[in-house]
This record gives sequence, structure tokens and C-alpha cells, in this order.
Amino acid sequence: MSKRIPISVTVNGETYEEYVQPRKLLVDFLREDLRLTGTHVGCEHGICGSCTILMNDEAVRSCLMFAVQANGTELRTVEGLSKQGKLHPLQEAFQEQFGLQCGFCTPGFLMTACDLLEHGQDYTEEEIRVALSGNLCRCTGYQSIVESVQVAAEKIRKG
Amino acid sequence: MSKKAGEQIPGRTDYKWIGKSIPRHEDARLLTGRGTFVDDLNIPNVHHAAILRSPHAHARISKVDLRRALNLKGVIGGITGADVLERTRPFSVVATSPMQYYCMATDKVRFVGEPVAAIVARDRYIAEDALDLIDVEYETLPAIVDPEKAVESDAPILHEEVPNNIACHRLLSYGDVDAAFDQADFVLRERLVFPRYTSMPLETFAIISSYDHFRGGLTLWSNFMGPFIMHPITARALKIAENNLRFIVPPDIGGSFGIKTSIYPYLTLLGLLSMQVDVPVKWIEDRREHLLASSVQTDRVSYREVAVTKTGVVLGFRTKLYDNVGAYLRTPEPATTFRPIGNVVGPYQVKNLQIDADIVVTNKCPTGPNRAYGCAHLYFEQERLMDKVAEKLKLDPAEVRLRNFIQPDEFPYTTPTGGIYDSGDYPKAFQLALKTFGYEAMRKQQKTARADGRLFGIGISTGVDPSVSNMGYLTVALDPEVRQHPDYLPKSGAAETATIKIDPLGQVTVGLSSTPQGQGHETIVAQIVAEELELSPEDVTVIDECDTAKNIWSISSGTYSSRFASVGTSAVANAAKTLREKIFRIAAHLLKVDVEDVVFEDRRFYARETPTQSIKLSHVAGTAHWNPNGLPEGMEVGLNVTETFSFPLAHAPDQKDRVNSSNTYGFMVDLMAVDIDPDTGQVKILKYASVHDAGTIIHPKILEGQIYGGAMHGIAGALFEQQLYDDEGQCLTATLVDYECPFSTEAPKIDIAHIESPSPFTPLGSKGAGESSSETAPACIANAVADALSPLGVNVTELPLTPNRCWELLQSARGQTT
Amino acid sequence: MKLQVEHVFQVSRDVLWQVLHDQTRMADWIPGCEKLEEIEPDRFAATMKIGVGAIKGTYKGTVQIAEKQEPSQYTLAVEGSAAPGFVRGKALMKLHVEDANVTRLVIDADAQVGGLIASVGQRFVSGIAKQLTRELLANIEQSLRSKPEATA
Amino acid sequence: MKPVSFDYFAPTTVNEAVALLEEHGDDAKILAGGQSLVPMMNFRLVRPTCLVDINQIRDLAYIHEKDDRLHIGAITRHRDLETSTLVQQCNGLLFEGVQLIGHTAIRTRGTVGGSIIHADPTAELPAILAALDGEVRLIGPKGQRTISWRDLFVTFFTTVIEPVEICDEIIIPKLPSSAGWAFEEFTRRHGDFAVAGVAAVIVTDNNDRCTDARLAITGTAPTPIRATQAESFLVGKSLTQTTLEEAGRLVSTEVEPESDVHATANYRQHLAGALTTRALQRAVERCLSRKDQREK
Repeated sequence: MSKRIPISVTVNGETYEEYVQPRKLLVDFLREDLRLTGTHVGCEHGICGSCTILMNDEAVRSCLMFAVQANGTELRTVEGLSKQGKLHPLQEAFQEQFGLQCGFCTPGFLMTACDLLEHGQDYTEEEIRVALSGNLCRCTGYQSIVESVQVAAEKIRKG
Repeated sequence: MSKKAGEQIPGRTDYKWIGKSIPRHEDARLLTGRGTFVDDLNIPNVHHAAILRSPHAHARISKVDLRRALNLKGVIGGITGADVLERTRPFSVVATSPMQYYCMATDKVRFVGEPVAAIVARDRYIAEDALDLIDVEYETLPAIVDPEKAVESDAPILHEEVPNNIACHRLLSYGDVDAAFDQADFVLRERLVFPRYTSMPLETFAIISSYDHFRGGLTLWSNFMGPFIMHPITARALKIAENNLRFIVPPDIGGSFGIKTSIYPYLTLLGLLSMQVDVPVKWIEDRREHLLASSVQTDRVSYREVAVTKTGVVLGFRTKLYDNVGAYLRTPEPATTFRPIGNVVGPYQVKNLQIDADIVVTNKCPTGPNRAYGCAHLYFEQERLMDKVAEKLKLDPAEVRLRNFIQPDEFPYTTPTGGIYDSGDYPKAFQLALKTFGYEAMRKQQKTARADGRLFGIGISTGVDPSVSNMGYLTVALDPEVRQHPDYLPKSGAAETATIKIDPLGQVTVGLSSTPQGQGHETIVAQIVAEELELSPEDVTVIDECDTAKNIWSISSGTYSSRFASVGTSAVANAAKTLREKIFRIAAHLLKVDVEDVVFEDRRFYARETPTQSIKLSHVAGTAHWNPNGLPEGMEVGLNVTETFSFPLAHAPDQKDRVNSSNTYGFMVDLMAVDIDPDTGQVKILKYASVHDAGTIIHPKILEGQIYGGAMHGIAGALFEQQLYDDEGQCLTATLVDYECPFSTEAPKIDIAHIESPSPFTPLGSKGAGESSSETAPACIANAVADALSPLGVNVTELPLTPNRCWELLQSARGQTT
Repeated sequence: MKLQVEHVFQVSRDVLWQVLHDQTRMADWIPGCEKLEEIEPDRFAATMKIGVGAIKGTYKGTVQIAEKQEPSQYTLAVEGSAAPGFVRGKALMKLHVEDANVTRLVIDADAQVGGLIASVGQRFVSGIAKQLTRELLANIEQSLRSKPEATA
Repeated sequence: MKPVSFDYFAPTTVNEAVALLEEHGDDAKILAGGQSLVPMMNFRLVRPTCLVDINQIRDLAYIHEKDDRLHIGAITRHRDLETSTLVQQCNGLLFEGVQLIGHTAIRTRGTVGGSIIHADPTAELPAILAALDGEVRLIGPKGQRTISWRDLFVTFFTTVIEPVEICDEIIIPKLPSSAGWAFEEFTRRHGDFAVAGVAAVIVTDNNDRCTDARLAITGTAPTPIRATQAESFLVGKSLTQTTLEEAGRLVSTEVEPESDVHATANYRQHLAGALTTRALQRAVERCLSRKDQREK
């Protein structure tokens, strides 16, 4: 068994100093060590997108990184989206447009869309579909998710 | 009365909440990462299991040795087939030739991925390390994967008790099928192949097991979804009393689509593990395990022949089925074959039919319920042949369907197989579908496209959408003589239970055991209760987490067979009505007026004559709790109502194998236009219209979500996904790279419309629609692709229509071998 | 998975036969073979490191020679298992005389891969199998060259 | 699906990394973006006992232009390429091709060096390297060496890189201003590994005759390959539709793909040809429109 390595990582603004096994996947670190269970494990091979989080403001798969690699980074997870009881425009839009059913894939979609909308809000429907195409949803047939992101973009544009 | 989803239902002013797309109560927690799925539970001292699985499709196990694994630091225990054999019973199997099916291989492995041993360790990482240290020796045996070859006399035998690998055979006849074929002007025949796919939930199987050695009680937290017959089955397998076995299902399940019905062998396995190691044990199935060895839809080869008149009326059909259930007949299989028995004629007036079914075991993963259970197969066969009738008679395929529909004045309609279709207007819904699709314009567009050399096709499919399975249908798998035996306990019924209470301050809480997986039950129940109690949905708290030790449940409880919108809502509506009656009686008593004169408004009761003298709901509720003496004479204290709704027409099968296999029957029509790229063979859906009749619509957007999701699963199975095996039984699709679930870029938009024919059998008139277009979309795509390729003289008889397969069909038309 | 490969060697059939059956040299040309020990006549315990790139496994199993019709054909069966699963292959090895010092080796193989590699490595399994057969032929060539006395 | 235990090192210089590789030998693996390695580790298909994480060697993230060539540091992310105006200006094929890699979250982490050294025969960057006669620089204990793509790729997931070497730079020639290009690939789902793909570049003279043609094909061999017969067929010809179709047909006969769960060999062969024609059509269009722009 390899030695545990100290890391310092900021998640949703809070800094954690922890010791981790080198092989511990980042998603397991978030869920098990930090008890941030909003990020989900869907496939552990980078296809389904359920574990998508933001690392230094860009979407990454937390199942394809080791926790030790997050040392010194700033992470954002679904738990950090709403502020003081107020939903993020994306969360509002998902609720209004019925962009979720079972909710298992939802955190991954939200974080993927968050990356997209923080880098622009003016996208065609096709561009949104492409941007979301690394996330699997088995409930909605995607239409309501695409519409949610369109509505969220509009909300953010209008401030 | 037709309407687009999302709009208010016209003419329904009497409903304040039903029919409205209110925001979902479930969303806030799921959107903020506060949902509670099994893997999110924090059970003290939980340890982690990993399962060693067979790399062979068929082999005798000559040795399993855990010693090296158990010596690994962090490992606390493990089990093998020997422990399973000693401490558990095989599961009950519904078949003419029963077999020994345990939660783990005991003598032989019969499919790749079958559990061979399990390890418990401090964490999952170490548990997986330990799997590498288990020494197993196998003597490999020849494998068989093809259901038609499996029944041949020289095929390898999976189970000694199952001759010819036929676990179950039934020859079912209804009407006078020979006469129908004698009278027919012509007969059409096809061999059709329906593939294996899974609607694969994104959350895999998840179980935490905890055994109390002192009391002998076993608690299993899991994303189990019902039916609750699995509770006694698991108790029996684990040799523990039912009242010592507790299933707890947390509020959130990450999809299921039928697949999680088949979790119970793992519930047994985890139960045994925690008994062995004496600490709580968690097992989260990984994606590879899920795709290899959880559950999947049955694949089928069918030979169907139809007897038709020269006017295009179908007089009867005969079907020979080979249903491949994989290595074991796992309950509720062989339900693929029998679940649609009451609606096996679909929406058509066919009176005579024969089904000759072989349920075959092969060296593949065992099968089970999957969205569209049995119906996607059925409508693929039925609707492909309706198109063949049209082709033969040079009629428009829409016209052929119109000539065969059951007519609106025939409802309730009893099918030759015993189904009782409650309500509907098939021609009207069909016409609406043609209009929504723009059928004539699309046919014109097709002409132009064909003239330009494009491969443009239009497909139609229709189906009767059965909801709420009658628990008795499965016993059609047994010979009538078996069902007549005096020791035989007949099976029937379809029930669901709801509990509503009003607390001392007048707040409403509803408890359900429906174990939903994303269907929005909390929202729908709040709507119904708000409607009945004249409150706002926001006032109603719905707790939909199940604990079999605390909740009231029925043997058929759960969320499967599209049942909630029909049976669950009925239980809720009836319970709410009963509770309403009670609070109105208390209010009348307190106001000293007749119940008929009591008015309820803004949480206050008053007498119609004296609106200014009102009492609060909290006062009325408080009376029931705090002041029993203030209640009307003889009234029970408290405000709790538990109501079970049970369908009266869910009888056991009769001696002629007739059964009303479901309880409400909706209707659906799918229409699609597709374009095939001649270079790549890729099918593109250009237009998709879908019309549904699910009776009274309670929440239009949730219904739309079910239709979209169902359609997507049908499209996925028809174009993208397939569980594939090689000839030696190796599964080739155990990753999401190889098992190709479509993404947003592959998903079409759907034009959805509805008619509403309320069911006379449910209090709200609603029917289930959870499976909906997953049943008809595969047939629709097959018909559309066949239509696109018809100028080339190519027939479509097999799914999925992958680019590779379409290209091969094109090559065959081009006269080139591939 | 069926594979057929053939290769022409610039040696006589007897020499090729001899090389293919020389126990001291079999380990040289069986791809990835790290260890080969005879356990009974024509049956060997073998350790083979098989794979491509980083995807390598050390397989333990047996190599068996059977149905010998010296010097024209025989069967070679290889079986091995490791953590990523198992490999199993049986090849009919035919040696055709093309000329006095020219022999065509035709290999008709049926290979099976099971377990982890089969279930998650579908994109490259058949490619790896082909690669191994190419390696096999190259190794035999190499083996023939490295022992000049054999080609005499 | 959890990886085996390993020792972890995160060197901050190339020399440190090379020293670690030397020390740990065959069982060490370099961790770059990890988007291919980590899934294989999670499946336990790959079981390194030591990981040398090169993501902390910040000097290896750069894109610059020198001597008509793009020099790209090995840990430059795909996302950096797709957002680079320099890449867009001097190498349209690379700019187009990189966008076909996986999905955003994959491109955020995935690195140029990692993708090339991973040598997946369906991957985009190895094909672009092949089409443009690119090179990679490898650094080992004995110094550095620069290897042309031709000598780099050995077979599936295998290059000539030694276990003690690290790839630190990728060198890709700029496209001439008279060039047209296109990257066409066929996937069943957006962002998948391609069933087959074609990176095409053509250069024409003033009379619209082809003076140079590059066709790199993915998914049809253990490594990316160049369709040399089709390339020489195109040179000297005016690029009519018939010519482009004939080039496609030639590619179909040139490639010898394998069958797998996604596609049969015959289908792949056919696809390679059809995609060639499509890629060439778009490349020719680009060629002509760039010429128009120049003339304006």
C-alpha cells in the first residue's frame, strides 16, 4: 500500500487539508472524504459525465483524475451552485423546464452547462446539444435539458 | 378533445390542480446535490464488497480458494458458492421445467459475469485488490448463445433439469385460428429478430446490508423498485422470516426502467455477506458489472404468419417464438412472453390467434423487465406485418391500420385473450397523429426526395399501452393442469396503498411505498391531494421512501408496468376523498350544520349560510387529535387514512389461458420520417410525431417527459444499443464505449399530442404511460427504414438498424456481397 | 475469432518442422513467452506476457502440441489465464513444400479471449490477435536466422 | 472499478521526470491528461506500480510558431488548441481536428503529447501528425531525439518511445496559404472513437491542379496511415468530383481494416473511401475560397 500524500484543495470556497492514497479517485475523495455526495459516479471510464465538476473553472471528469492531482486547485461541485438559498439560473431553468427526472445525471449536466455558460451565453440549439454531448441522461430524451440550458443562458444574459 | 402537452386541459375547469404542470417537488434537492441515493447513505462501520465474476460463459467450477484473498490486510471476509449452497435456497422460478437458480454460481458458471465469490474489505479499492488473489479453477464447457440452436438436440445443456434448454413451453390458442387461415385470401410470413438491449439506468444497483445477529434481523437498503413479491422471494432464499427482513428504499433512485426489478439476487448475496462478516456491507455495482451481469431485455426470434382478406383485414395470426432469457429463468421472466397476453392483438379486431412459445436458456446474462416489457417485441412483429399487408395490397399503411382498428363504440372491449380494454378512440387518435405529423405533406416530400435519389422513408406504428400488471398473468406460463392442482395458490390482483395524515396543526403528509425512480410521484400526489382537500400542492408534503417494516405495502407495490398514474394515483385519490369526508364531518359537527352545507375555503370551514363564522382547518384537525370528545359520536380519533386501491378485474387466468393481464390500456401512435445516408448507412430521424391517449392527464409536462424518455429508449434499441456476444458467449459490450447509449446530439425532437379517454376503472380516469413510445418507436423506425429502402426491394426484419447493418442492406440491394 | 496467416520461409520443410518442435527454441518464437517447461511429452507449462502498449498481462497456462503428422502438419494449442481474463487458441499448422529450400507455413487459428479484455477491450482485441500472429511469424524468422546451423 | 495501488510522483522538471522513469523502470507510467490512461487503470487493464505525473511540469504547456512550424508543449491541453488563434491561423487542420476529440471535459484535461504517445489508431492528433509529416521530441537519460511520425507509431497503443523517455514537444508544420484541408470522421455518436476518419490536405497551383495531397486515415490499421496511392493519384490532376471519388475508391482498396463490435472490415473499408471523398470535397472548397480571398 502506497503512502498517503497531503493535499490542499479548495472546494466551493472552503479549503481542505487532507491525506489521500495516490490511487483514490477524485470523485471518491469528494464523496467519501468530504461527504459531498452531490457529485455522482456513473461509469468510472469517462463516458457518462455524471461526475463532472469544475476545476479552476473548467469542466473535468472527477472519475478520471486522482485526488492527489487536485492539490492546489479550486474545485466547484453542484453543492456550490446555489448561494444563500437562491438557486443558480441554471438550477432555476432546470426546474422550470422539467430538465430532470431521476436527478442522477443532473449534477453532471449542471456543471457541464456551467462551464459552457460562463464562457458565453449566445449559443444555437445545436451548439448546446454538442456541448452537452458528453453527458448521458436516460430519463428525459434530452429535449428538456437542452431547453433548460437555453433558458438559463437567457437568464444570465439578462442578468 | 386534443391538446398539446403543457397546455391546460380544455373543458376541465372543475380541476384546480390536476392537469397543471406545477413545478416538481423533487427538484430542489436534486438540483442542489442534496438528493439521497443509496450510495449517499452514511451507515456506521460500513465495509465494502466486491464480486469476482466468471470470465467463462460455461464452465464447471472445480475449485474456489479464498485463502490468499482473506490474508490481505483490510479484508474481513468473503463467501463462495459453497456458502451460498449451504445457507440459502434457490429462488422460486415460474416454469414448466424449474431449475436451481442461486445468487451465485454453485456448481457451474453459465454466463460471463456470473458471481463466483465475494469479498468484504475496509474499502472498495482493497476489496478489488483481494479479487485478484482468489484462486479459481474452471473446466470449460461448450457454450451456446443462439436460442434457435440452443433447442437443437446436440446443443450443450445448461441445466440438467431443463431438457433441450427449453425452460418453459406453452402453446396458446384463442378463437379458431385454423378457420381464419382457411378463410384468408392470402397469408404473409416473416422471420423477425428482436435484439437484446437495456434501458440501463445511470445509477447502478446499490445495496447496503446490515445483519443483527442478536435479533436475527436483516436490513437491506437498496434502490429496489418493486414489485414487492421480491420481498418474500428474498426472505425465502435467505431462510429468514419475512418479519425479520426489512427493505429500505431511500427517496431517490437514479432511474431503473424495469432493470432494478432484478436486483433481488444481489440483495440475497449481500444479505448473506453481512451475515458472514457481522458488519454492514455496501456494494455499489460498477458499470462493467452492470452491463455484463445485471439484467437486460430478452432477445427473440419469431416466426409470424398472418391471415388476411383481400381488403386488408387481418383475420388471425400464428406466432412461433424463441425467447432467449439467458442463463437462468429469473422471476418475473418469462414475463416477456406473457406480460402482453391480454393486449397481444394490439389495437386491432383480430379474433383468432395462436402462440407457440419456447422460453430458451442460453449462456447469456439473465433477462428481466425492461421498459416496454414484451410490448416492443410484440409491436415490432405486429407492425412490420401490417406494413407487409399494405405493401402486398398496394394500400397506404395508414389505411390498412384504419381498416383493422377496434371502434370507439366497442369499449370496454374484451380481447380474445381476455384483456379488457377500458376506453379509447383509436381512429380519432390515429387521425390526430396523421395531422400532427403532416402525413400527406410528408408523403409529398418523400416523392420529391426520392426523385432526388434520397433514401427517405416514413414509418407508422401503433400500440395499445398496457398499465398496471395483473399479478396473475405470469401464471399463464404454467400449464392449466398445474394451476388446477389443489395445493396451487392462484395469483391475481393489482393494488397500491397510500397513507394520508393531517397533523394537529392542520398540515398534510402523504406516505407512499411506490419507490419511484424519477417519475415525480411526490409532485403528482401533492396535486391530487391538494385537489381533493382543496389545498395548494405546496401545503402537501409527500414522503416517498419505503421501509417495509413501517410502510403499508401490497405484494404488487412498486413502480413498474407503468402503474403509478393508474393504480397509485387511485389509492391516493380515494384516501384523500375519505379523509376529506372525515374533516368535513368534523367541521359540520363543530359548526353544528349538515355536512352538505359545509364550505372549505382558504384553510377555513364555514356554513354556506354564515360565511363570517368560520373555523380554521387547524382547529378541525386539532379537534381530531387533541379533543376526541369534540368529535362526532363514534368517530375514530386522529386524522390518518390508509387506503388500498385494487382493480376488481385483475383475475387469475382462466382454464383457456385468458387473462386481463393489465388493468388500464392506453393507446399510442408513432410516426417518423427518416433519411438514410447512402454512404454511411446512418439513419437520421427528420420528423417524429407521437400521439397518446393515457386517459386523464394529471401533469402534462411529467407525461411529456415520460413519452420523451420512453421514445428515446425505443430509438436507442432500434438504432444504437445492443448487448452483443460472440459465439463462445463472451459479452462484447461491457463498457459505454461499446454499449452505445445515445447522447443529446443523437436525440430527436418529438411533436407530441394527446387525446384523453378517461378510464372508467380509475377514480381520476387516468392510465399509466411510463413505457409509452418505448413500445412503438422500434417498430416505427423499422417501418420507416423499410419504407426508405423499399424502392431497392430490401426487407427489414431485424434490429438494431446500425449504420453498418443499413449499409449492408444497401449493399445487398446493390448486388454486392459484404 | 478466426485468423489465417501464412508465410514463406527460405528453409526446407524438415528444418522448419525441427525448429517448430525444438523445445529449447519454442520459447523464442511463441509471442511473449517468458518461460516454457515440459510437463509431459508435447505439453508445456508456459508463462507469457501478452498485450500491447501499457495493456499487458502475464498469462500462466499451457502449450500443447498434438495431432502430429510429421513433417506436414500438427496442432498447437495455447491456453493461459491472468487477472485480465484468459486467452485460448488452437492453430492448425500446415507446412507445405514450395521448393527444396522453401516452405510455406499456413496457420489456421481459432483464438478466444475472455474476461476483462473481451468485455472492455473490444476496440482492439482482433487487432492485438493479428499483431500476435505477425509477431509469431517474425519470431520464427528470427529464430531461423539466429541459429545458422538450423538453416544448413 | 478501482485502480491498483501505485506510488505517485509529480516532478516539476523534465529532468526530474526522466530520472524518476530511470529509477522505476518498466513499471512506471507517465500520467499526462489521463483521459485514456485512467479509464484503463480503473478497469485494471493497466496496472502501473508507479505513476509519474507530468502535469506539474508547467514549462511543457505552450504553443508557439517558429520556422514555419508550430511547436506545441506536450502537456498543452486540447482545449488550449481549440481556443488558440495561433493554431486557427496557421494550422486549420489541427484546429478542426482537435474539436473532434471527445467532449469538452475530456479536452479540458487531455494533452497533445498524451494523445500522440497513447497512439490510439482512431485518434485525431496522430492522424494530423501523419498528414502534415509532424515530429515529436523525446527526452531520455541519453539526451533528446526528434522522431518523424513515420518512425514513431509501431502498432496499437505503441510508439518507439522508450520506458525511460518522455515526449516534451510536438512539431507540426504550418499549412501553406494555398492549402485546403478537412478532417472527416464517422462516429455513431458525437465525440466517440471514430469508426474511421480521414485528415485531408491539398495544395493546388494557379490552374487549380493539385500539387500536393495528404490523406491520413484512422481506424483502418494498427496505426494512422497515409493513403499513398490515392495521394499520388491526385497530384497533377484537376480536382473534379470524379477524381475525388476515384481517390476515395483507391483509399478503399488501400486500407486493410479489422472487424470489431462497432463495424465490419468491409464497412470500414468502404467508409474510409467515402470519407476520403467527403474530406477532399471540403478541402477543395476551402482551397478555392482561400484563393478567392487572396485574390481579393
